[in-house]
Amino acid sequence: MSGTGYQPGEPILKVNGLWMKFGGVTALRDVCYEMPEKIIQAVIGPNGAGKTTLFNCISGMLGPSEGSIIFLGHAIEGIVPHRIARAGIARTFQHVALFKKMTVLENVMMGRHPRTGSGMFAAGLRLPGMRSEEKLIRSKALEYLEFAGLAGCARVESGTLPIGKQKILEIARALATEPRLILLDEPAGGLNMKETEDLGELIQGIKKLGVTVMLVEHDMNLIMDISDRVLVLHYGEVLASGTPAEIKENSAVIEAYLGAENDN
Amino acid sequence: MGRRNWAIMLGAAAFIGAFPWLVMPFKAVSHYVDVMVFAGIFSLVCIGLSLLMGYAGQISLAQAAFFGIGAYTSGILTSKLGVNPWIAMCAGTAVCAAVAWLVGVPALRLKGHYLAMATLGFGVIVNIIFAEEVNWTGGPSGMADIPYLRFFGRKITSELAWYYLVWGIVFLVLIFCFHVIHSRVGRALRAIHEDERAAESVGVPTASFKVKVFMLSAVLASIAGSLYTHYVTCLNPSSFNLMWSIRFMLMVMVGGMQSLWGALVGTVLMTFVGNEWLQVFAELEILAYGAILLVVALFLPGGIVSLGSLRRKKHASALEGAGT
Amino acid sequence: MGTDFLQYVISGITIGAIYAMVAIGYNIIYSVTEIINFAQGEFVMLGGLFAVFFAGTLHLPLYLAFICAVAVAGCLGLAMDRFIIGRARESSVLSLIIITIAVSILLKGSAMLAWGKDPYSLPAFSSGGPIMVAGAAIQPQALWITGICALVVIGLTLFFRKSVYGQAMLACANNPQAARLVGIPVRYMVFLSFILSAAIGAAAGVIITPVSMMEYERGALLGLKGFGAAAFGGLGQFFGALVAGLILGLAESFCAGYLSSGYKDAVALVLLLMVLFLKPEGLFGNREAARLKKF
Amino acid sequence: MKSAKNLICLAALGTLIAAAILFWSRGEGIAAKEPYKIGAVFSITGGASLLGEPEKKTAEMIRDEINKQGGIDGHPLELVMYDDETDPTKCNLAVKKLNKKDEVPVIIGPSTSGTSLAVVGVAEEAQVPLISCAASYKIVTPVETHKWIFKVAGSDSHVVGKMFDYMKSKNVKKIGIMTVSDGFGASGREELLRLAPENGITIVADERYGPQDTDLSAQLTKIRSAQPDAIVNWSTGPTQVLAVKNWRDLGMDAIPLYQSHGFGNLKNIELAGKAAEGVILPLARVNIGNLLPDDHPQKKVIMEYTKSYEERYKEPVSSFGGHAWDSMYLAISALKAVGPDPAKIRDHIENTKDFVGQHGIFKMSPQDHNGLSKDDLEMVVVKDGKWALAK
Repeated sequence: MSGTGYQPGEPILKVNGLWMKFGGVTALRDVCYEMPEKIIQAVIGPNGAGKTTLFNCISGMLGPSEGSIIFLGHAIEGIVPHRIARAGIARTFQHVALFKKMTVLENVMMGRHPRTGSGMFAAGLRLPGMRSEEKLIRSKALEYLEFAGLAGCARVESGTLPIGKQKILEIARALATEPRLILLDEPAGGLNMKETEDLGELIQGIKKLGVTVMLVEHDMNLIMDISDRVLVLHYGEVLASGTPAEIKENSAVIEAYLGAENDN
Repeated sequence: MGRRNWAIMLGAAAFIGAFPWLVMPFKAVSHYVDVMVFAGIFSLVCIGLSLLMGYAGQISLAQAAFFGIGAYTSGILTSKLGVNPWIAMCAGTAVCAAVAWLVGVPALRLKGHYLAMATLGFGVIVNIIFAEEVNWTGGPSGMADIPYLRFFGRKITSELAWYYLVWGIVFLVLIFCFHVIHSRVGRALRAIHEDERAAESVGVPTASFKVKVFMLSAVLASIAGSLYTHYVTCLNPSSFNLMWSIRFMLMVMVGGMQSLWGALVGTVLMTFVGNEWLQVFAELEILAYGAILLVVALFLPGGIVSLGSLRRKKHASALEGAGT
Repeated sequence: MGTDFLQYVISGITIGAIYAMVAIGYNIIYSVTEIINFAQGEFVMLGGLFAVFFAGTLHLPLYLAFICAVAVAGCLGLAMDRFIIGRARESSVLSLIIITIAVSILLKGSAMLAWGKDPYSLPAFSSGGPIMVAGAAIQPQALWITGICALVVIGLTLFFRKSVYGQAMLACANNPQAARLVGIPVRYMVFLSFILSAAIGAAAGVIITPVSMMEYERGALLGLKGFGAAAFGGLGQFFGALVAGLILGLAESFCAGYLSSGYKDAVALVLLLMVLFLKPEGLFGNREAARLKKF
Repeated sequence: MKSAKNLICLAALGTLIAAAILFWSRGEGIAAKEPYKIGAVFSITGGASLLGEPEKKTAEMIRDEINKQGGIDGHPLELVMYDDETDPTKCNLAVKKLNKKDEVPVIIGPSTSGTSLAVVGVAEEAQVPLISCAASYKIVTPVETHKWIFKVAGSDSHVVGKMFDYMKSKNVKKIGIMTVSDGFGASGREELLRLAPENGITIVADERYGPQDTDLSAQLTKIRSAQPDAIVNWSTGPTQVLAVKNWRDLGMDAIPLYQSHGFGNLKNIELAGKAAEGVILPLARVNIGNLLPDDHPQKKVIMEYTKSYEERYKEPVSSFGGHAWDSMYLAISALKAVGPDPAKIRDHIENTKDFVGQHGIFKMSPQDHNGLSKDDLEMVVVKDGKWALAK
């Protein structure tokens, strides 16, 4: 699933006529969208708008009812999540999904999984190839921890970290898979102001690495600050898309979303 | 594998090595060597089960069936077809791996009680086959006069030779499994146990890893079965029935699922409890056995090794990060 | 040929009714607590042996013995939850499996000490020889078994559809938190489920004893077959359990009759595996609902 | 390091227990002369507990009687008994323990063929005579590699032979057989299939069922449709009663039902009630002491055993208790003759001739480590809830 048939500059992700139905409920309704490479793409919309469902379809957690998802020139809809991770899409979860009993470092080492290949026998017999690979995994993981600013707590059991650091750790773990596209599901949820600011910097840092970021977020300030493009979903349909400034002015969005949000 | 585990390993190896010389001078406990041979054989099954249950978080009530498949493959190949026992042992592992793959692929999609029941059903079916295929297995009355294991042409008959053979294999397997745990594969297994969805999201093919570890546990059970066959030189379906699958699970549980040492301690302890120390209760033994299980499951879910200390848990986890 | 077929059907239905009742016992506890009670089979055994005790040792009339045996088993079920399972509500699935297995070992051991290892029998509920239908023999007890099984199924269906308690129990099954919020005493519903389940298991034990006798070791296999039926029909489905129980009974009977009697016990299990592999939620289970259950 | 400490603690505990056991075992045996030991392994619990239970009771009773009479030549008799729970592994360990820890010169048991086969190798290796109470011929053949093994239960070939002789006298040509799928049933089935042709009997139906089955109607129906002259059921435990009940309920009285010797327990008749009337089976004389003519050589030992067993335990004797009696007294007579020397005991048992036991008159030889024949059985029929000699 390398990028054959994909030219640099083309959209990294194309979603065509995507439908997702659960029994009688339609969570995504004919979603069409093309996303350029190396940007920060925000996805917003009220609760139940289908944002997380869209993420789940892209990351393979759900197979869409209809439609196609093209990533780097390849159709990926309905492919199992671990192969999508290997193809270059990483994700975080709305409710932190760390391996809580593992250390911080081990969590990030887990992220190296799709980029390494030693099997059970190589591991059990401690073959030289596996040993050097293990060293590489460790050093790479430490690099990503450094990048995320968590190097100080590498040996701590991850479940004991405060929630803010857990969110960052989850991002670091996702980055360690060397994705082309990273999906962040409400990364700022539960963070305080300072933490959110740091998160914003981290996300921009990720963009600088050349990784496309797609994030679902409710924190409008964060979105307006960092994102290059915004996609608005409403009842499973695309309501609008454009730069943050355009979206701010879009009357339909204000009516459907911002207005309701401002009441709070 | 951390320094700490190596230290325990050396200590355990020294103890196991010295054990026969500690008990043999005393007539009243001299047969403990025999008990330990069985404990060693069962340990192999339980180490595999510990990887499967404790690390990868998958329940199996079919381990006795794999134990039996290994045993019967060895028994049939050596006594009916005259195959060399060591080759038969390898054949047994191949058969077990194949069967485990066939069963594991559909079964491991199930979780919890359903997985328990699917493996249980499979185990009982295998046992019925052992009892029904009279021409091959000797049926319910069993198969006798299976040849002894030979080592460079010499029969292995003495208890001591068996003791060191079995425990030597146990330690080799332990080292292998510790290496697996402290590797990319082992981390992936623990990740599957903790959060399957997250494991998938970082590229772990969870289904295939579950099947692989299931196969590894089956292969270990098969080796144990082959050893059992040549040690007892007789096979009977009742050594591989559901009760034994439950016993294996309990051994792992009593010792503690969080660590391979738990499997080892639990197996040795329960083998002694079941064959030796509860004998004084005579008829009441079954009640004592049930009571022990209940107490462990209710009040000591982490098993005996968790008694060590709670600090150990954090410590071990930290060391797993540091271990090389 | 026709006669044989009829005979297989009759014995299949008789044993199938027993499986169905055991399966219903599993279902009741499962639907309220999501626990599979591996000790279910032991209640069947205890029901039979207590009936023997009341009828044979205390010389109570058979119907009284039946009621007493069922009541005693119900109390044991309550005690099991109150003193053992209740303490482990938050344990992992694995711990719960072990705990119920431990309970079954304890019950079996106690029964062995109390009654010894010999099988016991009860007189049939009604005297008289077998009824001959087209050359096939129907034992009167078989009619009792199917009749009581039918009564239990109808009774339970009414109980869950119409009565307040039944509705409350179902509510607990669907969403314990919500049930607690609307003021349903979830704890009592759990007690009730254990009592009911043990009592129905025991009733199955009493009615089968005149036909097949009962000894302390009988529980495990009946429990296993009953579970097969429960999973086959879809866990938590009463009607499913009934149909699945009958299918299993018939399949076993036909396998013994037309194929190999030695592999008869494997039939139920092969069916069970096939259902688990192909349609894990069971024949009558709901896939969406099965997905929601925590395992 | 905690685990290492735990291991050390465990070792210390083990040593302590060992020391304690050593101390206690020394404390026993107050009598003047060194006690003679007999090791015993029976399936007192588990699947074959119906066999092991009376065996245990009988062995204990005999020990008490012998000791009351002052032991064997003044040596008190010590019975070291273990329960194998009908589990081959446990049985194997128990026999090893008897050899190493208890150093018994002779072992009686185990109860079942499966568990017996699991210890043949152990007894051979340790060179200790073992007198099994199970029936399978595999236990004692070939004699060359089973030098130290004896058995006191008649082989199934004797039972089948006796049964077929009787059938021939009744002009039975076609039979349907149904056997339980455990060691007992499998062995019986093997002999039935093997001996039928040479006796001119055709087996028209061959059915099996599980030891815990609750209904045998299907098997019986299938047999009925094969139209045999007689049905043979071969099982132990509740299924044999079930066979009788189902046979009667299906109205198959016209086809006589033969049971194996496993049915030889009055409890079975009690459980089957009226249904058992007319059931025919070959039985060892231990079950029918009162039916024997007074001049029968076994009459005395059987009546004595029956009387004391029934007085002590308030239950009827069974074949299995009889096996324990035979093995116990074979061991005792050997101990009396040659003392506690395993090799001498072995030779003594091998040369035992005309030993009058519960199950027959044993004629051991280097070629035959069983010593019984089909003449040691009687055909009986259930009549008025009791045994009666079949004419």
